Amino acid sequence: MTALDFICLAPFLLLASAPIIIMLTITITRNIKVVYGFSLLMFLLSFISLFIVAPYIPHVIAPLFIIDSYSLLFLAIIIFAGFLITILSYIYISQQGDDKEEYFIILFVAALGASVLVVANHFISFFLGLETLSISLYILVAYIKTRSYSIEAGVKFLVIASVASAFLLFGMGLIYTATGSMNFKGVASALGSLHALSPILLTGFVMLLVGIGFKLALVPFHMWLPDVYQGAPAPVTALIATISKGAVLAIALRFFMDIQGFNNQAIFIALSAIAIISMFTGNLLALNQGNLKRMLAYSSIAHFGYLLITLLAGSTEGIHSAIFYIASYIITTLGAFGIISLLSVCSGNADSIDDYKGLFYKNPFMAIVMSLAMLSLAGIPLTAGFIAKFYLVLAGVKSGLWLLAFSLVINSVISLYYYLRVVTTMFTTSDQVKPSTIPLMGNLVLVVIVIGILFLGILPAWVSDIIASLS
Amino acid sequence: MTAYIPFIPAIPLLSSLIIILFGRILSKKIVAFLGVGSVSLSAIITIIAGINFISSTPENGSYTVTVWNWLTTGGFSANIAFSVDALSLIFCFVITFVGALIHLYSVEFMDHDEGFARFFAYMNLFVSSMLILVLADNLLLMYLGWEGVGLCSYLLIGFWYKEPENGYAARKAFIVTRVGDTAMIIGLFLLFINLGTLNINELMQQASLKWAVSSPLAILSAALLLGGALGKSAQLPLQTWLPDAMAGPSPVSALIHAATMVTAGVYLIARTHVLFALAPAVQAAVAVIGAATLIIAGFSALTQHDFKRVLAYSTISQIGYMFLALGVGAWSAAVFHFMIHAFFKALLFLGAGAVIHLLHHEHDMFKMGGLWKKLPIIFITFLIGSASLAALPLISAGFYSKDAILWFAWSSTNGSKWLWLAAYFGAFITSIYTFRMIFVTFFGEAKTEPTHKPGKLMTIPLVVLAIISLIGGFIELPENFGHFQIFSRFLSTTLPSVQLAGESHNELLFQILSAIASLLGIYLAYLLYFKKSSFAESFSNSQLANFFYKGWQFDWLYDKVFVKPLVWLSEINKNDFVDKIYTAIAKATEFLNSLLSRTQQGRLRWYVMVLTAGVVIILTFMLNL
Amino acid sequence: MNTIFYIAGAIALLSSILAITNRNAIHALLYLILSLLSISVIFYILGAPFIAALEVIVYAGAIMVLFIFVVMMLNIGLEEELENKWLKPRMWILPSIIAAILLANLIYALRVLEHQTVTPQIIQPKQIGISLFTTYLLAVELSAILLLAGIIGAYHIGKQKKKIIHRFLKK
Amino acid sequence: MVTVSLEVQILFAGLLFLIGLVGLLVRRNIIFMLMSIEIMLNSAGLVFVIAGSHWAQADGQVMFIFILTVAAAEVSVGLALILQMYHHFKTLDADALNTLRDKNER
Repeated sequence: MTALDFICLAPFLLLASAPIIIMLTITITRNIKVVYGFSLLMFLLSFISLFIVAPYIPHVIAPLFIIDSYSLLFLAIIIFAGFLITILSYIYISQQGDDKEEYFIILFVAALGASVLVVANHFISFFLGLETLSISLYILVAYIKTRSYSIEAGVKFLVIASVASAFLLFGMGLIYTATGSMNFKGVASALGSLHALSPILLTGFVMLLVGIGFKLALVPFHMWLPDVYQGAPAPVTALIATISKGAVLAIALRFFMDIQGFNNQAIFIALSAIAIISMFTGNLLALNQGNLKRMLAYSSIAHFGYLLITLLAGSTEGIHSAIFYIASYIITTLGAFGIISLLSVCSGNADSIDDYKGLFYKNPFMAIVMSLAMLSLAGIPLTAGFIAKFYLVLAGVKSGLWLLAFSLVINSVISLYYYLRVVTTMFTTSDQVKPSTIPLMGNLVLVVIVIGILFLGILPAWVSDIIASLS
Repeated sequence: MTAYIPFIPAIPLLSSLIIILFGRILSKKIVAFLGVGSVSLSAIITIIAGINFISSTPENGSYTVTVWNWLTTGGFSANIAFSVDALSLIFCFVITFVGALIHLYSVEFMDHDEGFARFFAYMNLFVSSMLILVLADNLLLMYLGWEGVGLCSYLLIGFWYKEPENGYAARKAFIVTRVGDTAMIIGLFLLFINLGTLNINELMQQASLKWAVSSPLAILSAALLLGGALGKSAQLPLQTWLPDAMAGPSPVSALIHAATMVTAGVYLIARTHVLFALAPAVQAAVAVIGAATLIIAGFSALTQHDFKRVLAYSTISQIGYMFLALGVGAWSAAVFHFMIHAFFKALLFLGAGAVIHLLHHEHDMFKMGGLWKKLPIIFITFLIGSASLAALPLISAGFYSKDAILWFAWSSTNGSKWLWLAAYFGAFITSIYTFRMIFVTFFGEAKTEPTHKPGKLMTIPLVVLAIISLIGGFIELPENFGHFQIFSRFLSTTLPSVQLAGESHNELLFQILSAIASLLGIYLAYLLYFKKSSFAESFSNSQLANFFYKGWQFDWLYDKVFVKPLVWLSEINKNDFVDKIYTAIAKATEFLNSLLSRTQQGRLRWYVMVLTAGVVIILTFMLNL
Repeated sequence: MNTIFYIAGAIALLSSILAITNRNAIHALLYLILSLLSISVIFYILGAPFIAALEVIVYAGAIMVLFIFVVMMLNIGLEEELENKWLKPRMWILPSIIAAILLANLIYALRVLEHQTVTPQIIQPKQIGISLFTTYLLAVELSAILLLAGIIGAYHIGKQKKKIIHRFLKK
Repeated sequence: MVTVSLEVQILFAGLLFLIGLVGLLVRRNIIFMLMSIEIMLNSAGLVFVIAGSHWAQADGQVMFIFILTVAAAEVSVGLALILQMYHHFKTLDADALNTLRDKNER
């Protein structure tokens, strides 16, 4: 370990030290406010540390990590989302029973796991990052243990995630057996010497795909998602939807690009089929869904179906559009779950779409943010979602993926139906006009999200230029 | 130096947003201040920009201000960028200046309306969209403004939405213009696919480089753009919506349906004149359509009873003149007539609106009369506006602008004696129906009593517009007297000057001819409607008059040709397969939804089973490929 | 040596099957421990003595004991009739078919390795230790954090609020 | 030393994996499901050890240690969850966990 290594690991060290310091403060006094303030500070510090790291990239810490501009960008997204989720979590969790402080420890471990995934280029760091993330998520999902549905979601998540990681591990094992390397580049160079993928490697890749597909909730590995979304506390759902999925997408992109997976016809066809089926399944399931969290879960299945297009495009443009898409998806999803979580705090449960009836008359700001989030998810112009979809289609079309682009367009139309249903629900009048107020910090989060959605939608050039400058 | 250009459309937009968001809280005074103030501020900025532009005209005649780059990927870029040149400055000036006066007038006109804030929000939004339309440096942004003004027009025609008829009129306007818009958007795609850009300047350069004169693509895209222009500017055959659009409040008719929005088509053609020059056939069509429209609408105006419908048909007719001018290549004459027309037609609409307002919303001219004593200021200003419309020789601004068109219709290389004859005949009819309006409304015996005198806020705009309608013509005098052509010299940096076919020795002859037409028309109107000749009575009861009254039965025709067959088709299809396809799609979606939903029944083992089965299927598939 | 591999392998497979089919949880766990022990034998003869030890200590020792604790806490030894109700013979059909297809695929895929044999190479614990604390040091640190999360999570979720009601207040 | 072919060794691991999988799919008792998962994870670790000794690298065994760590953490959280599940649902039946699901009310 050199000094440079330590500098480049600064964000990770900060994220890793946070749980330990929180534990120490808990031994002194159990004060949630202290923990909360400290958590915000640590996320802020680790965000700042990214700028310290920036001059030294790309830096490889052999053999586990590679810190390049690409991973730095994902790190920024993750830490930013982590910061907002911390605020939402505090507002949400401070209403709950005892032992609230541990929540933040686990939150940091989850963020650490996700960050490791982003820089991993080795099976060991891949697996450990994934599991660090998963285990923290089991805990967070079931964190409010007095709720039976939280526990149910936790058990389901744990069992299926474990199965998926068993598959993932077995797949890694097979690839290791066939290539003798666990490093992505090593695997890629071993593949380069083969003219065709041997069946054992294909089997390995399919099993690896289970692990990734599970986390991204692609059909047919998607079944857990709605149940977990519904059962988990709203901020945790936001965490799953944003940080977890973003990090897994990052490593999937890296692995896929390293091994040039799109060049293999079998993998290409299989992934295309998964993408198209995911789009249709997600959107069809969302159509009649009365539970908003479940609806968003189904819509997320469809969105990650769209995102597979970037993988299959196999071009730098594909990667750039993927980063833009995930950034806009994360900010938009945070908006939606932010509203759900804030509303759950101030008026009990806010899962059902019916709970949003007349929201516009109770709290116009929240209703506008929610509408904006829905419009962005649907891909209406001047929101982040539109630009993201536009880049996506462009990348797909440039690589000649007409079928995929076509089904994306069809599915966008289908999805419009249920997104707009939420919007119209909020604007229908309801008899009970009890104004609901939210804490100041909650409003702040929403303002940041609104700015984010509109910024990406109106001035996408700024962000897309940054993305395009990545090598 | 140029950084303030974006504020011209931004200020009204901002004010509109403020009124929309806080309209309920704000008092009427603040709303009025915001509404009028924002447009006035834009007008001031426009004038500053104009002065700057004249004092230091850029070399190529225009400069561009990029506000931001919305998207750029692989050859396609969508900018929010404004391009300032002589043409857009003139349009901006008219929009903001006339707009500010109309806003001021509206403060009094709409005073007792419950939708006061809503009205100003829409009006400001309209001004902003219209400014975006004329300032846009690419066709995509222009299309945004184009749709924006369409939306505002729709909202404002149906402003008094409690009357269902107003809603129908709004929808009619929206749908008819939509026919043109569809053609236009196809045209935009065509241009983008073939020339690879939507930036207007680049587009024009590319077009003249890549396309030969009369090449099929040039003709097709010019024709498609013309379609959009026809819809927006209410020209044949898409003119039917404008008379019905008079359902909106009078200031709306003045601003949107007379002075600005309906001339967007003129702007579009002038802006893309290079393209039209490449397609002479289409340009000739523009002239013919203009000539036909001006006569047809003139006859319709002759028979109307509703005050505002006369003006509506006259607007269609006057825009016909502008199209005629565009068609013969007299670009600056068209723009000149647009400007003068905006002044006097806004004046006429505001005057008419004031009369209607003060007479308990009485629209029928024949139920008015003798108003000249009771409403002297309105009468005088209205008379000045009418003189301009009827092109009264020498003293009215309308004379100079219309005379230029008549002259070029004859003398331009694209002109012909037939076009001139149509325009000449149109001028004659124009002066008849204009003074018919004057004699019927302001003279004769009084049939109604105005409730009160118009207030200051209403009279000031009338007076200002009346003064401009008198003197506005002197900025562009014909060659044979004065040869004072500041206007066309200003425009020459942007638009090419007209190509004359022959020598100009007989220009005076044409001026005398058109003066005769104008005076003759007034005299005829005097005979028929002041002296109450029996012919006027019998004519207005004739079949022919009824035919004109119904706007040459275009509505009836469209009803028979398009609407009825469609209704018939959809009716016989009610149980037919087309419907079945749609219900089948809906059913299939629902079925798939319930099928998939059944998979999500919460059983953990089933979830794992699906996951495993998925692995097995994918693996089997991949190993056997 | 090959014979030992086959014998240990057979025992491992058999006891695993018994473990998943047994109705009594404690019995099943004991079978599972047997299976893990025989896998540890295989580790040993594959040249991984350190892993063999860990398999016994951590898997068979610690993790399985954890299971047994939970089973005993929940007293589910008494629920054999329930298991009888839950385990219908026809429930085995579909999973077995899926597993069989997967197995067929696996056999097909593994044919490429047909003629490769493991080179007899013993990897000493020292080598693993060096590797762990030099190359993979950061991974070790990460797994420490992971375990920390596991401990806190298990503590938080497993903790039951004790409801202590004074005997006078009991009804 | 062993001279069994690599194919057979990996196949052995695969068989263990599949036994775990079948157990997972069949058993309704959540404890048995967790046990089956342990079998699967263990078999995946086995593959790494086999491959490690095939390539004469320590990496395979290192990976096994990490799998072990993760399995331990997973089991501890899993068992805690089972305790809570028993507390809430009064059963260990995995199929009883179906309060979260699509309701076809519309």
